[in-house]
Amino acid sequence: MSAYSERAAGSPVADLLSEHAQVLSIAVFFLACLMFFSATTDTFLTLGNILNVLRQAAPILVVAVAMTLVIITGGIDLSVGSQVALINAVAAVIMAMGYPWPMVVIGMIAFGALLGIAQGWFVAYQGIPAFIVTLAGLSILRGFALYLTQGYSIPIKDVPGFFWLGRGEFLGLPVPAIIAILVAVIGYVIIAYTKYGRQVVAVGSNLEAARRVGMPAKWIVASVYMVSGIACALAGLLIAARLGSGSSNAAVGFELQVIAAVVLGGTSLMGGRGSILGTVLGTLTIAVIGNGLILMHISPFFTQIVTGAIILVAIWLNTKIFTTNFRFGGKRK
Amino acid sequence: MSAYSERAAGSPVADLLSEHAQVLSIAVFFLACLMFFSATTDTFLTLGNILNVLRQAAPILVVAVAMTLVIITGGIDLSVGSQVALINAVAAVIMAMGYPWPMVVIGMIAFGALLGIAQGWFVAYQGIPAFIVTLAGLSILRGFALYLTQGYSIPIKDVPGFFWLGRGEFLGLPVPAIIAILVAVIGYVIIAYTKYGRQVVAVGSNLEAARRVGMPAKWIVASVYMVSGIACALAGLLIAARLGSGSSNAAVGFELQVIAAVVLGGTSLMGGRGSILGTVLGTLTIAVIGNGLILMHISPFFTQIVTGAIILVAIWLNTKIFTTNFRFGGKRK
Amino acid sequence: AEKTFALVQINQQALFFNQMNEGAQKAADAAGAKLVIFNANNDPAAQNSAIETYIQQKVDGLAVVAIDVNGIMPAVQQATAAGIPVVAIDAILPDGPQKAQIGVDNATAGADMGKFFLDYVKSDMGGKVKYGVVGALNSFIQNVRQEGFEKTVKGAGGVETAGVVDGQNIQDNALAAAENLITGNPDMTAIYATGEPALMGAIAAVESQGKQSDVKVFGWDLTAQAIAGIDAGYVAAVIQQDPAAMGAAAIDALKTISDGGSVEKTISVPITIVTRENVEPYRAVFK
Amino acid sequence: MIYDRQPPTAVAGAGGGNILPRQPGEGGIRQPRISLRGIRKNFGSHQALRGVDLDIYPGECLGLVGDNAAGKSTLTKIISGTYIPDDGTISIEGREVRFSGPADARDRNIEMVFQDLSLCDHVDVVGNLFLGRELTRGPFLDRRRMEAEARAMLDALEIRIPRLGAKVEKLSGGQRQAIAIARAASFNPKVLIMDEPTSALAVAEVEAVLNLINRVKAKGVSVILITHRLQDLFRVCDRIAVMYEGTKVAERDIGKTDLQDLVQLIVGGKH
Amino acid sequence: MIYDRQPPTAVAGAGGGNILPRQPGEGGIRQPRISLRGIRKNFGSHQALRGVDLDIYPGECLGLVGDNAAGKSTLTKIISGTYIPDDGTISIEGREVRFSGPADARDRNIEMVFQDLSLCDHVDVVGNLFLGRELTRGPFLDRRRMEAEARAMLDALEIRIPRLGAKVEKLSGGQRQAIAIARAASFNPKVLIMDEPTSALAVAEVEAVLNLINRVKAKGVSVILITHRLQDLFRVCDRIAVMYEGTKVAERDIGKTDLQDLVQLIVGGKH
Ligand SMILES: Nc1ncnc2c1ncn2[C@@H]1O[C@H](COP(=O)(O)OP(=O)(O)OP(=O)(O)O)[C@@H](O)[C@H]1O
Ligand SMILES: Nc1ncnc2c1ncn2[C@@H]1O[C@H](COP(=O)(O)OP(=O)(O)OP(=O)(O)O)[C@@H](O)[C@H]1O
Ligand SMILES: [Mg+2]
Ligand SMILES: [Mg+2]
Repeated sequence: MSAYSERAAGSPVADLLSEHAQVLSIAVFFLACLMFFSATTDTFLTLGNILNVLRQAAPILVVAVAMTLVIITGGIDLSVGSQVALINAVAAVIMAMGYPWPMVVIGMIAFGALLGIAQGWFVAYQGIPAFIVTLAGLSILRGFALYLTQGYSIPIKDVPGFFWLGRGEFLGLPVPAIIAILVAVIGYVIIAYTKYGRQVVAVGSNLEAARRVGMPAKWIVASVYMVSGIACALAGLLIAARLGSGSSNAAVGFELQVIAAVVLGGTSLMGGRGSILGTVLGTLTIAVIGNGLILMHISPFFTQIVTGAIILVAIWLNTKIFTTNFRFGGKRK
Repeated sequence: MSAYSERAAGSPVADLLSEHAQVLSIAVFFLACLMFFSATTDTFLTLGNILNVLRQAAPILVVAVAMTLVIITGGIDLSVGSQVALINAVAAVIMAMGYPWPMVVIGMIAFGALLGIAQGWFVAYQGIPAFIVTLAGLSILRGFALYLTQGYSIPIKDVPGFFWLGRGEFLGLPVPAIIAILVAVIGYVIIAYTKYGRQVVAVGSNLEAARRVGMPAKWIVASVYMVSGIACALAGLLIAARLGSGSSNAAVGFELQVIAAVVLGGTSLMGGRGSILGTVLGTLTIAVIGNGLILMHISPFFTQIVTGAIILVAIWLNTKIFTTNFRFGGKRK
Repeated sequence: AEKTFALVQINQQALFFNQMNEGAQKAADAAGAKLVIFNANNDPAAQNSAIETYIQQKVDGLAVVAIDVNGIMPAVQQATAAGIPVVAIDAILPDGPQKAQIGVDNATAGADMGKFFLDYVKSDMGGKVKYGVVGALNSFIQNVRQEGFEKTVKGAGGVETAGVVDGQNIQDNALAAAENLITGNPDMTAIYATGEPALMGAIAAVESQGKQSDVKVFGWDLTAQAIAGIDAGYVAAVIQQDPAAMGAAAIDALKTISDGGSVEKTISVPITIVTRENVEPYRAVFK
Repeated sequence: MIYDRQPPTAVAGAGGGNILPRQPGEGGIRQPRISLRGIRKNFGSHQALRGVDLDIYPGECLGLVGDNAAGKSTLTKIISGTYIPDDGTISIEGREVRFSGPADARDRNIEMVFQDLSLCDHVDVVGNLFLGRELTRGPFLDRRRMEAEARAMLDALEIRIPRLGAKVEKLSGGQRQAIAIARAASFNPKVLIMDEPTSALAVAEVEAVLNLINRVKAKGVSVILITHRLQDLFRVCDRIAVMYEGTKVAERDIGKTDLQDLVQLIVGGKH
Repeated sequence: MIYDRQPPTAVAGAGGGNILPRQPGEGGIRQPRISLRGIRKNFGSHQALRGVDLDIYPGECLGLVGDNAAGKSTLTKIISGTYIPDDGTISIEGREVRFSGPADARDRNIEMVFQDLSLCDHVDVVGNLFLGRELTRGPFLDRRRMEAEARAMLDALEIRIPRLGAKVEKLSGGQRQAIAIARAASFNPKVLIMDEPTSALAVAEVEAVLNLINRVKAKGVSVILITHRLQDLFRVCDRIAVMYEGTKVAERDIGKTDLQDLVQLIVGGKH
């Protein structure tokens, strides 16, 4: 009985599974949705429709990737919808003045970075809760967009190059989708493989520890809001290019959609833990459900009910299945 | 130099100040708002206007008190606006059927508790993040309200007793304000003086520790959502009584207002720390700013900008003043 | 002394409301009165709060664009009791003490559009149509417009429906919903959009799906994009209201009442169904 | 003592050293207060415990020692209901029990000082001492009485905490640990588990804790003491169990071992 | 050694016992690597430190002892830049410095093992070891090299951690502590502050840490060791400073004191 034996080395697969349970769970659910809608509607699995979903999901995905970083640091950015609207409106106004569109794109991205860093400064260097700063941002920036457009939607005319960003195709894929995928890949690489990504996780996991090992903790916190601002600028431009207009009415309620996508993907609002892959799956899941329900001709009065219920029940089932499985696996060994 | 002397006992006032810095800070800001609007407008300091503000703030205050409990446990309830709308709509529908209003009131409060506990069950017993559960709730419950009313508003007619709840006065105070103050006092007593309040704080501070000392941690987490549901029912009834109608459009964006009031009052979204007094001040501050800006005839294009900016700058100044003061006080001793 | 009138608005995200505000402002300037505007951001309780505040401030008249037509009534009664005249714009209030109802009868206008639609189908689309609706279920007024339209066209020969989608009165949501409506119903040949964001979304969706030659769009509220669509031919008709006239009429009515005069109980502001034929004068407005 | 309920394994099962339990003051064979058999616990693929048998008798102090990550904390957390074992049985006074959570264990007067202390940072000192055991008058907290009793609880551990109303997050490491110990020891436990209770304590406070252990032992409480300060074991323990990589490898009567022997048992030098 | 920069206080200032600092291998008076004068720190109304002077010399290990809440952790956190003192000066090699945060101290090769460890629970073992010092190839983490070096860092402390890719939240108390020690000791510190580094370690690991201290000392590193295991002090320290209620009450050369003496100094029995 009392032999000095070492523990058997654990199976790496089991560890992998248990570490990525939440991403797996949303992946399973996403596949289930795909299968369900493929089976129940004719149109769902057509190329045109899938490209549609991708194009629609692109702005949300772009911002959700940045939001993942923000939430990993333990923060939140409620102002994304307003930032998108403001960028969208400003871009249209400036283009209406006749500036060339590539300049506008670059200018807007810089503007987005500025908006983000301004909020980040309050959060990181002034220690005001992110929720308050960005809630104020939500109100202020939407107000500016409103003031700027005076409620008009400002048409963008005759800039095919710009429209291509929102409506074009490249290698058979919609350009917005390509941009979004690119952003997601960059986000994934940043989180998983770069020093900056490690710093973001460290700050979210234990801000004080990060500070103590000499990380520029405040700058890192501030920077994620800048990233979010840049992403909002991209999303705002994509929406402007798609709609061919700028309006203060754009992206109302966007923040909740984005945060929902991120949280659905397994990123913890408490900070320290997050996954870009999860975010991508979360975003696509929400987009697919929205698309599928329309294809199924669900009465619009039910769409909200059904969307909410599906998400809740799905997460619930997944939690059940995955936890039980693991406990089971554990027991048998 | 090396005498074994004991440390001097600290001044209790300094400790009190530093422990309640956030509540003090919002209190100072609230007073500043009061003074500013009294000086700049004639009407602000009239009795009628003040009663108005109280009446208007009542539903938010009722829900904010409950939300404080939810946030102290480290949770969040995004569905409050939808719960209010659903209760509001259902109450109108049932009253239109001719049921007596006291029965409706009791029934609605039970219904609110049910809605809350259902969400609480998912959060506490199924371990699904509160953000997801209540976001799904937001969508589902608003959907039901919409479906029930088909997008129309349902008039409530000839129930003076019920209307009294929303519009009446008692001892010169508006009835909704009395109800809200009562709720706030109860909330304060619960948090500060009861065993249940202690359990709520403990669960939010360290869920695992609470579980380990044998507290019914899950039940406590679930219960705060029930409290929130009951508060929503009250608020929904107050709104229905005030407007004399039930509509699925009621309380749009309510959740952000409520959470803003709570966070402004110094309650931490990370859980464990919160103050009902702060919540009351936060709610009143937001209500006063809204009222004051109308009285000052600020152009509606600017209201959003100004509201957001005031809140941000105020919190910022307060953080500055209070932190510096303390460091100062410390240095001088 | 200078009179102060208050206009309690729904939101400012749509051009419609802003043009109404402008019209009211112009009329107020002309009448030598001061106008204050409150934006409720779609929150019905906020409208009541604002009215209560204005009562405290003893304004000389109130114009309201109600979100919740029943819910606004207590505040309207309170104002009347305080001796402040109230007129309603656009959304039709139930019977009450308000002095006048100004604006378009959305149900009738929806029905007019329905008739125009049926004629158009007969004359230009070979008598057969499958149409979908991009609505805003959270807007009472737009629900009325939808109902007025659908009552008229339902049951008419050759008319088939592809269902309703909800754009939530936000143009990017409306765009996604309209796109999904189009892909979900490849044989759909017409869209009816009940408001400005919905129409913007529908137009952008038709363009992004390359359905300009297959789908005709009908809707409410002109914008520059809508005019471009009319020129391109796939936007068949847009109901254009005259919000500036509504705003002006409301202020004029308030002025008359507060000066001791009286006004008609219903002041109607006509709509125009804008098509390729009569679009010309609107180009100047939407540039 | 209820002899007829005693399971047959209770005597023969004791671990590696196969020492009979001490029977202070009695002629017969004593029934263990708690008896573990074949306890296993996996975390994912990691086998934290690989089948552990252990008996704890009333009025004795069992020292639990072992290398880091041997599984000591995991084992004691199972006794206190914090973890549910994957396999194996727990019997209390001869009866098999199944804990569904820490509340069950606490109901049976099993108290534990956790290695990570398990304090609520946002609650004050008094509140932490009475956590889960709040004194009330009706629904209200009886603050006055709790404060008075808290003072007494802390004095017994010779710890200086000037303000009992301070939040525990602001206290020093040793003060925090003292609070955790006071909390576990003060409510008449029958089984008191202490997972490295003295790691952050200064000399005088360590003495106080060792005295406390001897005091409660004398009252018949079973104590399990996990510590890496091996000298302390000889001051309070009656028996020592040694763990290695998730198994119990030895058990020694305190009289029959010494520091040298223990060190060798722990590092695995003496197979 | 730059004598002309040496402040006049550097010699006379040493604490209560008034012992001259040890001067290993040199005839002259050595300049302290770090020298604190009149350090004060208040938290709200609580005076955590009430004016502390302290010198640390190169190549020596200073033991810092004292009762719980005496202010040991607070003092060392000030040296590591974690807290900013309310009053008093810090000099490094004769020059007065002002830290605006831990990054400044780390830039001057001051490393600290914190009592609460300061690990990022959601980062894996390797990541925690290299926290703030990530090895990179371009902007990317050089995982392979970090993993290889991590193994070597941990082996020096004789700690067993099977999976270096595991998140540290899942590790045992001792494993976590070993990671914190390895992190601080591995990057060529000039000053190494250890706040109760061995509190959760088992026998063999404690030995390893003591050996480590002796090794780095020999390389000229200044070590500050806070511990409540007084015997350990005699194995590695050259000098011992005793704190009491926020002041330094005594300083002893290791040869001129013993356990008994220290205990009395700590509890305040010998004024
Ligand atoms: N919650 C958990 N999840 C995953 N692994 C765990 C968990 N808790 C403990 N372990 C693992 O189980 C093993 C035993 O841990 P345990 O804490 O019981 O050790 P210990 O004997 O108390 O060590 P120490 O003396 O260092 O405190 C360790 O390898 C640890 O990594
Ligand atoms: N962040 C803080 N806020 C308020 N008070 C604090 C803070 N940190 C420490 N203190 C107080 O300062 C005093 C000294 O604490 P410190 O942690 O330095 O003690 P210590 O000597 O390290 O004790 P131990 O041996 O228990 O670790 C204690 O009374 C503690 O309550
Ligand atoms: Mg342990
Ligand atoms: Mg300490």
